[in-house]
Amino acid sequence: MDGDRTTPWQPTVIAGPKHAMLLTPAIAKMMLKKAKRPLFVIGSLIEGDKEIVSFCKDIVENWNLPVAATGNMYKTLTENGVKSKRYGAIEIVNLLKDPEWKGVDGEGSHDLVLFIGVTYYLASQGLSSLKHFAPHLKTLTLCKFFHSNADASFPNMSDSEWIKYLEKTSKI
Amino acid sequence: MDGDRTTPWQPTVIAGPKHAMLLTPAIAKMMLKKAKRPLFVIGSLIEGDKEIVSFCKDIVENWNLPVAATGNMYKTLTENGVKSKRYGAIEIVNLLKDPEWKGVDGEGSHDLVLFIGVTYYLASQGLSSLKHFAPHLKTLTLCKFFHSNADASFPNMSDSEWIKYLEKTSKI
Amino acid sequence: MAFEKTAKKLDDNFWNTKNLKISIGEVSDGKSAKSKLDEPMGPTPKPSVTDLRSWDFKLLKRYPPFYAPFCDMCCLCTYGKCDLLGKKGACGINAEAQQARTVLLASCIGTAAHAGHARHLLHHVIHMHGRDKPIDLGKNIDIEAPIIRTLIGKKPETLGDLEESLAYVEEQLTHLLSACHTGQEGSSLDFESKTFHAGIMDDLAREVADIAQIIAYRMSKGDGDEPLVELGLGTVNKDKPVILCIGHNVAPGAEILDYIEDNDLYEDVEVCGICCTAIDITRYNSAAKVIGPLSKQLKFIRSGVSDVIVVDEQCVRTDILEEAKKNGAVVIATTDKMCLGLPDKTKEDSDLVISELVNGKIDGALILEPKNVGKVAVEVAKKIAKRRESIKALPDVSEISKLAKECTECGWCVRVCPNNRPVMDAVTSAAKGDLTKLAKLYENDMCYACGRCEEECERKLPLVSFITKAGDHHVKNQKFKMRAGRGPVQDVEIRKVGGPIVLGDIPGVVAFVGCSNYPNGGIEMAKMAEELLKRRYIVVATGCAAMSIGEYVDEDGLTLYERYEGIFDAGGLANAGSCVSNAHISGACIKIANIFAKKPLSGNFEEIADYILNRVGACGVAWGAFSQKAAAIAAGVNRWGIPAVLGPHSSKYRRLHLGRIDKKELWDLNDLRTGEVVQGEPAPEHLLYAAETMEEAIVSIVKMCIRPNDTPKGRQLKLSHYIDLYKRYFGELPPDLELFVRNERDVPITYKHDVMENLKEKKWVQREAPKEPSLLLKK
Amino acid sequence: MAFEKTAKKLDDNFWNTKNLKISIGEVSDGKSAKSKLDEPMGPTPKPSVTDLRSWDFKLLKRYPPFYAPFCDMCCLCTYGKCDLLGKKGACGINAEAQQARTVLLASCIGTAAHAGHARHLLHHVIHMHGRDKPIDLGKNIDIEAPIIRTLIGKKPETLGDLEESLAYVEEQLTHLLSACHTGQEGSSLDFESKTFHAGIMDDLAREVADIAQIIAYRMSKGDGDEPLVELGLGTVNKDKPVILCIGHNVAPGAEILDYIEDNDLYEDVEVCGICCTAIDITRYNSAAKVIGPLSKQLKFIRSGVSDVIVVDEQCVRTDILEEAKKNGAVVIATTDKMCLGLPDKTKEDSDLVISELVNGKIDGALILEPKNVGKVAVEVAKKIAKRRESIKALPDVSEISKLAKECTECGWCVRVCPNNRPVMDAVTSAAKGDLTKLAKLYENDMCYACGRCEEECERKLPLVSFITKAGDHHVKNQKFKMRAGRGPVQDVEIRKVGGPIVLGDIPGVVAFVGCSNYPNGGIEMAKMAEELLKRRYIVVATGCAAMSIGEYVDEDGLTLYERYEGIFDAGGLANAGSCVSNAHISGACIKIANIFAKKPLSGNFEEIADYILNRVGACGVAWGAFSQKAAAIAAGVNRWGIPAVLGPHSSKYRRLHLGRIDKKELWDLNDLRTGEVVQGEPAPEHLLYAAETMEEAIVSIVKMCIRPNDTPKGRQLKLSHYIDLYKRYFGELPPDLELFVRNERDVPITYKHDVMENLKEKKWVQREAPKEPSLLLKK
Repeated sequence: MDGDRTTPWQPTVIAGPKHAMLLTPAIAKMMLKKAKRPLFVIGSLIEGDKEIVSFCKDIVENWNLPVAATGNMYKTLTENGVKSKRYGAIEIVNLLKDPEWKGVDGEGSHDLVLFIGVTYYLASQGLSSLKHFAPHLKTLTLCKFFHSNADASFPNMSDSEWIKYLEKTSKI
Repeated sequence: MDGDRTTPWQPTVIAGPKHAMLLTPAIAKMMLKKAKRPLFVIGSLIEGDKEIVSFCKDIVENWNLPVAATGNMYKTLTENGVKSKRYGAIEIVNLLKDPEWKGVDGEGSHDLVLFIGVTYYLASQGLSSLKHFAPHLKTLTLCKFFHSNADASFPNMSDSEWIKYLEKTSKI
Repeated sequence: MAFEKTAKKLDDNFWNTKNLKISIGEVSDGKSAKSKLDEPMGPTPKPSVTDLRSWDFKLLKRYPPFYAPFCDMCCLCTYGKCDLLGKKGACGINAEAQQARTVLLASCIGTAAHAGHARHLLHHVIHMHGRDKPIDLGKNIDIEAPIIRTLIGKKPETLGDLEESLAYVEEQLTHLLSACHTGQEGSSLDFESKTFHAGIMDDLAREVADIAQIIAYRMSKGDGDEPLVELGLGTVNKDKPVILCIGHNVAPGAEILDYIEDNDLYEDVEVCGICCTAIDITRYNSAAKVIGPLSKQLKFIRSGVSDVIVVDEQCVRTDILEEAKKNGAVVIATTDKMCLGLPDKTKEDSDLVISELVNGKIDGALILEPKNVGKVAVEVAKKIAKRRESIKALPDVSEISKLAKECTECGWCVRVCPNNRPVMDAVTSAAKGDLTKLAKLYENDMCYACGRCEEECERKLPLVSFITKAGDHHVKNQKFKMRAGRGPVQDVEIRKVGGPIVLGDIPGVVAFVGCSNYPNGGIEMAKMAEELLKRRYIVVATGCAAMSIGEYVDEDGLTLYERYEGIFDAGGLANAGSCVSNAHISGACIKIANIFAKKPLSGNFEEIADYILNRVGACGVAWGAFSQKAAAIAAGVNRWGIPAVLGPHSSKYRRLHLGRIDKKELWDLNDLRTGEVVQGEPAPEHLLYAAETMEEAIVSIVKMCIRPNDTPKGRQLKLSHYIDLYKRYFGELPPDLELFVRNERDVPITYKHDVMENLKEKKWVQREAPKEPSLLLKK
Repeated sequence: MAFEKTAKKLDDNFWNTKNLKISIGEVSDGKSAKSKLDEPMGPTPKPSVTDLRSWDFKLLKRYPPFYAPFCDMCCLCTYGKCDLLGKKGACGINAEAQQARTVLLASCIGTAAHAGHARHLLHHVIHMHGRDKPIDLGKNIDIEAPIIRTLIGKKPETLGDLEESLAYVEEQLTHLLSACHTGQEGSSLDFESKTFHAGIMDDLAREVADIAQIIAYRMSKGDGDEPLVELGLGTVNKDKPVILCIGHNVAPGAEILDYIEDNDLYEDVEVCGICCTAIDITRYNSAAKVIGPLSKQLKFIRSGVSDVIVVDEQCVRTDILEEAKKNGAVVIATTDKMCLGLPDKTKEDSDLVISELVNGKIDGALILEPKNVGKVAVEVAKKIAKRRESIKALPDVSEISKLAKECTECGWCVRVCPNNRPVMDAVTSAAKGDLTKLAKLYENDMCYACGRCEEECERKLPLVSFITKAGDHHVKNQKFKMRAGRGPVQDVEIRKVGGPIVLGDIPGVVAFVGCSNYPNGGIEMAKMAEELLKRRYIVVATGCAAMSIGEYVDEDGLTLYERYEGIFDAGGLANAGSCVSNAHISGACIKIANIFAKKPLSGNFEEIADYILNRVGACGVAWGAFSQKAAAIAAGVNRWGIPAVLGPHSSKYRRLHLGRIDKKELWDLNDLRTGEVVQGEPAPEHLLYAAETMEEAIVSIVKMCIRPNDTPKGRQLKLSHYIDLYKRYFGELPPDLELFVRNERDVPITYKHDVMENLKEKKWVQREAPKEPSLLLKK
């Protein structure tokens, strides 16, 4: 199978002709700079990985991002000193779909959403929902799995490469 | 849309994780050299294009290929001095599926099938059939349209590039 | 003059009593003897899903399924998606079974569409006329319902009797759909057997629907001399209020025509139709006009001629409301199948609804009672028609040229076009002021106006409107004549042609059916029909195919309907009617077995189908089949032993049934006269085949009319057409004559020398024709 | 000892008469008064597809569909495929409508599965007992069929009376499936309304099926003290001939048990089951054993314990024949739903069939008559069981280590695993001789053995066999107890709990239903159930969920079934039965409206559903829903006003129904007592929600049991569970308390201080609770 870095990690997630752009830390940073109302959605999958949580914390702090915590992630983030608001993964996607929604902080609709740590297939479905029904925002995924339903996604990669990517992304 | 050279020309032909390898004249020639029982399937779409028919003739002659003519192509090929056998596009695919079939010349099952000029969507369906149910053979397409259901396909390209590709392919 | 044309064919007396329950002379005493047939009951009345499996397996052995997956994956349960390319899914299913499952699912949807339609219609007409309204198809038809007789084993005598067939269909359909559930059938062959079953359920539903509407709406009973009705966009007088009916259910359209009749409004309102509803309203009242097949929908609506669009069910554009709004037209939805989110106004006062629609308080209304539709549609059309004057529906030519300059030449309009029409090329020409290429797309529905190009256009250019405008000047010429749908084939006709068909003296019965997903425009249908008519085949047409055929004129401006009679006989062009009238095509074949060969029908499916397969040279052609209904129809005719040739798009149905001429053993036959196994020929070669081109198709069609039972004279005739057409398109003799020439007497005299030479080269050995060829064993 | 356990609960008299038609005391006089109910007929008996549309639109306004396309394309007709991403298809459909259409299609398939099952079963039991066999559910049940009563408006008195409901379901299903045809419905909301309709048709079918089998097979009538039956792979004695029944239809399994009974073979043959058939055969005869949910299929078959595998219908692995062959097991297919290409031996002499199977002349047989299955299955099992001794079903531990070394570490086994389990990691450990990671996958069905990893493995390693072998040592411990399915909730129970539920004194009724597509193994089901049981919710379970719950034991080795009573009361764990028994869950809610609140049922759907939505604190949980049936079941409970929480895989159903707590206006209610519009709360917040984790789910479940009708005491109780669990998992007070606390009396005493502080911060304003909260208008 060619294009392994950009084959959806669960390969049958392929949904049609449109698929995510390959995201690099540099592009991610560019998009974060451009965004007026970014949001970071952090899911349960990274709950047990202190190193990744710490990078997420850096990204949140350095980019000054509001955070939506899904699954069981809220408590872990709080314990790690990351302020967040708790949502179900489906719930936050549903809210993001609505351009009239006031955002996690009540300050208006988000225009860029970064995802990390949401169960792959569930995230794929959520990203599909946003791809179809939220033309007003862009979605990026910072998982180590390529998410073809996002607008842009990190590629499939090894843990060590992922850590480098996250580290780079965290720096302004 | 990225990868325009290798997005299926009719983009919704995308069928799953597996898609054709990008075929160059060099690779085509390599595969022709390796093949023991190649077959060239020529369809109606190129009927009116003398230049392309002439390249096909070169390919047939230089590589000494048996030819299956589909649609209305038989008469045109005969008129152009290309010996062929007439089949329906679906009919030839059905026969190719069967590893016991004796081939267009009765000399045994084919192991490599080149396609050109079969109506895009019909060819896509035929190639899908072979992809799934004819593991004993490889399929190449020499159309100017990328066929993701083939094992290997020329990319989407301009007429001028296509002619160069065909010309190169025709030379042993 | 318009008035003359609108004069109804139907007698006045009927109209005065049409709302009364007619039950005179009918006494219903529950399980009376009336529905019994004077013949022994065969082995399979009301066959279960598995009762005809052994017949299916005989067909499937000869014509195994050919699968062409449209997608490698299965997405039906939440374990997936699973990639089935060389792999089994999480439930254990493999690619073949999954394809077969998908075909069964499509056929179930198709059958449901016909069965739902039939149920809805039957419910409505029983409400109108009572359960005891007799089924009387006139003195020329005794076998009123050959499919019901064969499958149910009864003769339906009243409208109420038809309910039993539908209840049976609904039950069987439930079992069949159930088999599509995850973790049910695992064998592709058993899926195919179930699809065949869905097919004959579809047959039953269609027969019920057409009989019900023939009886209730006094449609023609197969006379063959039905009036010529007006067909084409040019037949509509745009200066009048225009009501457009789209879909397949005659009830709302009939009520509109009744309202017009009752209020003497023939001169004041135009009623026209697209798709089968068009055919059926003209069977009811020849004052209605046929716009054409479903490929006309978007073009006609965009042209802004309709004031009120009444949609009933099936094959209607689902964005009809959005499209109607663009030109200020009002939409009335009339069935549960298509409610479009509209407010339900069924029980509201008609005058109030009319006022809400006229005032634009609502964009449209859901009105589930056909009676109420009539008044609302007509009155709203009358009130809003004037507004059209101020609406510019299509861009001007100058605007098109200007807009066309925005084209970025990305080429995606061509790539997403189902037929890869040269849309971009036409647009770039238009940018230079030349609209002829756009107009070219308009002609013969070369572009069938699906709108995919528009959707993809990065400049959002209204390409369908471009094409519509460019073709506008054609509209005035689009005035054709189509013979109104005749309904069934009469028993008297069968008595006349049954023998010649079975013996081969009539070279074949070819039915052009199905939708308008044509690879090269509708004209190919007409050309194929013309070729066969010239050769004195019996040609039958239904639905969109019947309309497309009517859009083609010769140098004298005459359509095939004007040049050929509407009879079911050699050289006749019989428009049977709408899609549900397809039941009469299988029905005619069944009647041949019954009337000519005296085969009993009741519960006797297998013997009848075997008879048809081996002796009745019939072939279906669905050149533009696109829908799930078409899949179900094909499955039905196939199970009855009738082969079909499809257009190339039909490869996207994922499954065909192909024979192999190189496998001689597949064609062995039982001779029921002698009990011996004899060598047969590939006749028919395939059960379901998709051709790439019209030329390939026509050659296939005539070949697929060959049957083992042909007499030497019949075989000669059939082979001469085959040879003739093969030579025309491929320049030489067919390569497989040795299979079809049993002995010298089969060789067409005109080709005698060449053929005999050819056979000698192939070391042909003569053989005897079987007396009673069959796939069954001698009893 | 084994003998004691196999003693049947059922009385002997029945067995002596079971083949006689019982019609004593029943006089059928056609349209007798017997089926009339002593209450006025409501507005919607036998509702059509559109009759409940206004109720649906009320639900959909509050809980609009949330779509997550699983594919961007539509592949249903030959115009396509069409890419619907921001574009319309060739038929005009948009992405939302297409998603909704796909959900309708899935729900139709699901409903067909239950309706086909019900029809098949009813046909069979009427054949056994006669149409006049009375429906008598014992003295504790007067409301024998709450769903039929509400929807059909009649009381079914005999088995024959159930046919009317099924005929109605089949007709409606045909209409609904028809709407999935190309060019029908265009509005996503109307598609959703149709899906709801499919849901209640599914309800009806399930109710018919379960009543029919309870009556015909004398299953328990909801006593609540049903026997504990054996559950788990460890309960099967491998030394005996083993017959495994898989599927959902009790008929063949029952005949097997009868044959065993009649021939006194209890000691000689093991009969066990997987999936709902397992539950239903143990409802019939507690001698049968339950292997477990469908996730056991491949593991159990691979372990090579079964001699004969009898498959009926639904959720059976479609490659069962291939898998059975590997270990020399024989397959008997028993219904038209799943024929597997096997030769039809229904009408052949049993002894001949037995000999063909034993001699390996055929790999399996299709036997459509349940009676014949009994003898063939048992006799074949007896004859071939010995062969198992020589068959090595699973690889040795040493072989596994050796084979595992071939692993290329490509990682695709993980990527294609629906749950991305660490398969590769386990294999690489195994290569080093450590099988514990493989064993870990075995435990609690963490790997549910779909086999996708094997299919993808480039070395074709038999990974499921690896896991099965590694888990083998667990098998002996897999001996659990499950309470046999009880069937309906009794009227006497409703009289007791109706008030407390409606007032909120019982904090909720939570039903664990559905399949085994669990994100983290079956244990999560049990843990959620345990948590709720401790908190004295009423917990109900059915199907695979009921089995998964039974596989979990506490430190004393006791299952929840042993620790909690089987009653429908606070702290009770009622195993209702198989999937079709889900009807009794909606049924219990309906009965509350009828028995406790005196709402008439007949034709009164809307009022009943509105009552349930606003006053009955019930919530469904389908943590592993994977099938189309599950989609239909969810649509049904949702239309009745019961919300459901699903597992994360359910996002792949493509559609949920979500409320928005930030949109206050959505939660307004009508107070039927005063006729005023009053402020409400998001109760229930969602109608259909997919949670990511068990923790999120359990918090959602308790929250979704809150209802506007709660008394202050009830609200306190419900909020205290919500606050308690929220704090446990998220570390603080829930962020939306201000919505649920109407006034100070609602605040749980234990949290009073914190909550009041919290509310003050949010500038909470108190409000009054409505007296009779409703979405309907005061009449």
